Amino acid sequence: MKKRTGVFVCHCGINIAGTVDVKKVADKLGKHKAVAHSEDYVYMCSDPGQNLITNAIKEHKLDSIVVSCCSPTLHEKTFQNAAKAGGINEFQSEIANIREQCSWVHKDKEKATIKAEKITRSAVERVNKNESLEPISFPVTRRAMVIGAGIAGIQAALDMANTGYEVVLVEKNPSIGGHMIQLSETFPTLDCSQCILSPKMVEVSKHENIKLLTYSEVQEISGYVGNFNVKIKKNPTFVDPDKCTLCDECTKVCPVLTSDEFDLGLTGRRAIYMPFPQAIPATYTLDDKHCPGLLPIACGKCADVCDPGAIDYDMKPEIIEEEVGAIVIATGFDLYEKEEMGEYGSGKYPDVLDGLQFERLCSASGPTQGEVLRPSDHKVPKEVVFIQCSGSRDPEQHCAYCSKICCMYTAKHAMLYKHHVPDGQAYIFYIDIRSGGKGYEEFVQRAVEEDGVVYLRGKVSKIFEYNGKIRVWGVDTLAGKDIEIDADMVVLAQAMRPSKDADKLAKLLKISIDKDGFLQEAHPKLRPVESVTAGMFLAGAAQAPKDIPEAVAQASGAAAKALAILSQENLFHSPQVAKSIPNLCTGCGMCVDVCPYDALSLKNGKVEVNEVLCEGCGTCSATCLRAAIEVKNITPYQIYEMINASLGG
Amino acid sequence: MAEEFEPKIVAFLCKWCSSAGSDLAGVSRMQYPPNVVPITVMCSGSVSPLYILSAFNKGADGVLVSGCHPGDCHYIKGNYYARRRIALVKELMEYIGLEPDRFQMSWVSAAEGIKYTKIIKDFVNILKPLGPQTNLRRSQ
Amino acid sequence: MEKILTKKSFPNWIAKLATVQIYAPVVKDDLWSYEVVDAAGITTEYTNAIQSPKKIIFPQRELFLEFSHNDNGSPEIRELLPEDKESIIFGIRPCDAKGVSHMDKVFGGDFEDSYYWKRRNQVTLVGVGCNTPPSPNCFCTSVDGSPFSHEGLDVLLTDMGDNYYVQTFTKKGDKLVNMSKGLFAAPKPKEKADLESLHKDAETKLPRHLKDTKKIPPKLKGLFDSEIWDDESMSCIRCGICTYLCPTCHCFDISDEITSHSPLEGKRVRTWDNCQFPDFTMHSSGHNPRPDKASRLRQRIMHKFQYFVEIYNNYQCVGCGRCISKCPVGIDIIQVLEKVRDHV
Amino acid sequence: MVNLDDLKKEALNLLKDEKVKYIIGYTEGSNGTSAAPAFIKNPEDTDKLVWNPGCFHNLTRFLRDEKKRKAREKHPDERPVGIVVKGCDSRAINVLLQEKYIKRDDVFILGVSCESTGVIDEKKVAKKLKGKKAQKIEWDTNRNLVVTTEDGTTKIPADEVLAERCVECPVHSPVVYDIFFGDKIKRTTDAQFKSVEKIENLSQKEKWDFWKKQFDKCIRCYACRSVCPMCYCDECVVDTISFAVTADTTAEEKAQRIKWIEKSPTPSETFIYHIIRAIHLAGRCIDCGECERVCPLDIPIRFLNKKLEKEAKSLFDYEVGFDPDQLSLVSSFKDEDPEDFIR
Repeated sequence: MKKRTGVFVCHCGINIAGTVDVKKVADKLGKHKAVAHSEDYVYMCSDPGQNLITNAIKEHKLDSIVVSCCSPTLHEKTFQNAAKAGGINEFQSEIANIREQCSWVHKDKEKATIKAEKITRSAVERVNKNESLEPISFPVTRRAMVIGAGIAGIQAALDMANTGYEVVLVEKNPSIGGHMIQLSETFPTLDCSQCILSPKMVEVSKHENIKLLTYSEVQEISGYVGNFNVKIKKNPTFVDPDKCTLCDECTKVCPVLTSDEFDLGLTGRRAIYMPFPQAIPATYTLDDKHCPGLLPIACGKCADVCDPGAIDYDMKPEIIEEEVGAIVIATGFDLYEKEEMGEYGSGKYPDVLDGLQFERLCSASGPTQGEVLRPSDHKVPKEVVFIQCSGSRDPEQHCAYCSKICCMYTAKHAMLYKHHVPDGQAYIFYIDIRSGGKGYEEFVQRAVEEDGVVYLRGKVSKIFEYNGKIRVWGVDTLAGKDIEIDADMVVLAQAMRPSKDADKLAKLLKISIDKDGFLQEAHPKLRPVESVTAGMFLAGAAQAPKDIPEAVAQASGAAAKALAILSQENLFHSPQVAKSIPNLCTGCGMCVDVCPYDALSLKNGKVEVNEVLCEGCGTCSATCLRAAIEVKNITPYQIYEMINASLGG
Repeated sequence: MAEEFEPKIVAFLCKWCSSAGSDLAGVSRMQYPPNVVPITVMCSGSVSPLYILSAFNKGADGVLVSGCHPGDCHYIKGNYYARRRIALVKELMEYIGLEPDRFQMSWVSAAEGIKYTKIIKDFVNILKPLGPQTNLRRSQ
Repeated sequence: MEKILTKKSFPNWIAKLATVQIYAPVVKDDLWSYEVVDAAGITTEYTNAIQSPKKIIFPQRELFLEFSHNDNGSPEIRELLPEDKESIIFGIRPCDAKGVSHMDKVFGGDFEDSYYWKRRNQVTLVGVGCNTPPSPNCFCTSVDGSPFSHEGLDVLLTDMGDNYYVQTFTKKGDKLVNMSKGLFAAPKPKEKADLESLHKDAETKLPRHLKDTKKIPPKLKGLFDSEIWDDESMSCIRCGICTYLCPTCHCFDISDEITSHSPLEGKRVRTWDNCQFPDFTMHSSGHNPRPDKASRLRQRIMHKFQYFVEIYNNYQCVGCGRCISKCPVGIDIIQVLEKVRDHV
Repeated sequence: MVNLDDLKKEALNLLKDEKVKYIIGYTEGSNGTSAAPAFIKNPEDTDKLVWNPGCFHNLTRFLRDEKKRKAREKHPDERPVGIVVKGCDSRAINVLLQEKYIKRDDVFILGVSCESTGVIDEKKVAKKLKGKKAQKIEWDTNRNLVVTTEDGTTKIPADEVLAERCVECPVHSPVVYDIFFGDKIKRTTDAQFKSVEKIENLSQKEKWDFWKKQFDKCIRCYACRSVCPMCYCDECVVDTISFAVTADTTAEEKAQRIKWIEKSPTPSETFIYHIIRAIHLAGRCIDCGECERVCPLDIPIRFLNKKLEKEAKSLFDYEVGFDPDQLSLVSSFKDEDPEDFIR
């Protein structure tokens, strides 16, 4: 059906009219078979200009408009509103950009006028095939989920819960707290990590809006922004926290001794244990990998001594289903395994530690109650070598990226060491010192000046045991000489890696990961806390290596983004989305594969569009060999007509 | 007096980077020849080979497809698909003996008004000596 | 008239004919095809061309008219008739010439197709008879033809060894001979007798035969719903080779081809169409009366051996064998017709 | 050696045990050297099966018809169709699986090895025979084609009559099958893209002249499209009317059919048809060479598809038809895909 289009050519003062004969453009387009009315005006975006459009729509019974003016990034919405005011659908309005893409870049008036005609004609052809569309609206489940309860997850959960929305916080470990709770002091202020984190942990456990699911993992997810359905598997702790009185009798009788995860193997724990004294939830967990009691009639000692009868060997995994509107993913990091570092002894020397182990050694609540002692012989180390970039910035063998926090925490380690062992000597091997951040550079200087830390610029080539010490071979590239140190202890600033199984979770959630395995943000600059999938947000080191303040900031950012969804009863989505043509679809699934948003799926051998997820990029339509999918209002047919219009006269 | 040949160029610009880049060229008042008519598409990944062929068929002397730099795609990866698809089109066109210079692809970000200007200027200069494109043009 | 032309004089005659455009078989990359040639390029030693010279009289694309929109938006239309240009098709095979005579019937009659006849009237058909069958699938004698049939021809040449026996059947044909009267001699009785026996002999050399062809049209009447079509079309791939190569198939489509959208310019053209294509009978409603390849094979056979016979009293098949030779999957019209004939 | 009797026996058992609906195989053709596709439903007809150097047809093309037929049936027979495939054809099965056009259970694959030879190029054989009609053709064990004509038998070395695609073939035996016939011979070719390189080495003008001459011959019979197992779209860009019409289709939707190319066999339209077809087959064509074989005007269409096969391999390390689970060429990418052509 032929439309009645109105064409409105803006002079933009002399911005357009100076190089384009606007009257001629209006005249020429007026002759187009689908154009019922055309006129020019000095400022279309002004109130009188908009009124002129609105009145022309009514007067000439127009059903669509083209405004030839500046870039659509400026006034597309303005003229859509003018269209609406005139009583026609906002999607019956198109902009022909004859300013930025024409009048401002050309001087030859005749040629610029012809080009402006083509651009306008092209917009007329497009609007002629535009469908009237209404924004897609759908209700929001107004609660959120946070996956991972380290500092980032805790912060995001608290931020959201404090605004009054219910939050489901899922943590795979028996306690929340993440890596931060393992740290002794934090740079650059050297305040005690546990002291600042545990109040937040308690707040989480007591918060009426937070539903805490520890020892739990996300298993399945369906739905879309505003309406996710998540299935979570809660692993059995075999201890009923409501009955448990924390009397600690059970650990005394438990015959099993195994390595302690919280102390990173520097101490041991029983099969039934509390991860650490401040653990939240404060309860015991029976580790089914090590407990013999779960085997029929092997052991039952802990149950025997448990007066309240809190221990239940028959506890089964539980599947919990949660409906949420937004998800924050804060799965954190793990350290690059020492075993990967062949040149540094592949983790086989007990006195070669990674940064987190050293944190535990320094921690007042750690295995040595805050004394720095060699794990091998419990002697005080007099010379300690710290090696930065252990695994980082090494694209050939290890990780290509910079782990960002190591410069700072190594300075802190050296400083803490000196505070514990004032007569000891700390050496730091480094490539560069990256100390961007508030108070960071001063902190590094303090380590050098006040604590006499020796910074050696260069790489360590090899470390090995020698005469009960650890011999470190390296090079000082500034002095240009080889260095040999017989150290009592070596601390490796291991690279940060995405936490184990983050890739599996990403696959489950259908969000992408980058080449290093960190979660991929939607845009590296402009959308750093959003994932590719609408309604899923990223926080903390899961997205990239970062320190505590950055993780907290991103967590609050992610929370704010999630709140923007939760605060609405209904979400609206642009209706300019893909549309399938089932008669042509053969169900090959190529469009499904290319869709960046997982908006497409196959059902009964045909593609189906989830309009809420689709962003209308059209990659599907160019991929489809059978023209069975297209984006509304920018269909191949419209492009075809626009090509024709662009090449005329 | 014989008029100088003015090539007709159709440019498929992605909305978020290249079209914005051409807007920037405008805002900065850079000057380039008026031979190019832009068609703004959502993403370079949505440019079907059919569009390119159709433009040549309808008389384009040159066709440009421009998108965001790799990694910058507003739709995350549309430009990667475009890159692959268009590499194939380009190879095939060259193999068939069509002047390969008539078809170009570029990455132009929203900040690269200068680059966009240069691309159009260069393209026009390349096309002028080639004369009208008749091989794929529907004319008879 | 009947004349003798020595092979020595043949080039001289051709040189005389070459005052008009001559189409003749030429070989390019092992393929024979009818192209415009100069006198020197003409031979009578050739196998059958892939395409019959039908394409010269009934081109695959015929321009009908040109249209445009002028500045006030009103249309302008200009008819495009084929140009005035006499030509000769030299070396057309008798079967292909017979195909032309079939097309004359279709495009003639009560409604004359001006485009077709403009070309047809300007062309003179000089046939070369087939002493030996030009294709391993020739079966002209089974469809009322012969290697020396003159139906549709203006002139027929028979290769007699040292001479050509030249027969003319129309004024156009006479004219060609009369152009170089001196080159031609009257045939002797012996030569007349030789011609007759040569023609008879040639008929015995045909490689393929279809017996009792007459029984087929009446038989077809009862076979519209037969399963025979399903069986025989199983291996059909729905391409258009059989029809596009057929010297008698004449179906076409008319469409408007736009060359410029603003201002609007374009041409109305007639192009060949093909009953083996699924879109040939597709209705815009989505209904397709011939939805499958069985019904399309049936159409091809029935059109050639029933409908055309009912209207024009001729088989719409001249036995050239092209559809058999070139079918990608070996569908053999003779075998199909035999199954039809023997169907019980 | 492929034992034809084994093949027949297997076919017979499959039909007798009603394990398959019917068997798509080869039978004697009426046209001399060429075999013909056969659709065998009755156990007693299995004796008509042949396996010889004239079995060039890619029978997987007929799975299209089978799928359409099945879709029309109210109570379709869910048994698989038996199908005889060569190495190249088996890769087509993998592509059809990859594109979810068929399910693995839809076919029972009788894989036949090409061993050390392949199939013939009919035109090469016809030239050798100089007009004589072959009554029987077969390979001997020394890579010779043994041709029986009315004058007796002659031997022609395989390399003189093999189809070019067989010379350039990297597989030679089926990569997916239920039963395998013949010997699994590992054969490599260093000339996989020789025919392409010949054209690549031409100058730009020579390339254009070459293709112009070829495409000028095109009569748009669409045999290339029709014979192709990958050209299974219900509606093709060259079709004049929309097939995707149902009772709900509005007049407006019908009117929105884009005429990308005209029906006229003019150079621009014919070129675009062939370019589009090649692009649509990129990463899908398995070089069975059927498009080229069936072309009545001998247009070397295969060279187009082969070019893109070459580029897929060299630019994107993509090979077609070996893994039914891989992502398609154009629905996948790598970060390091070349972009030196991009400004």
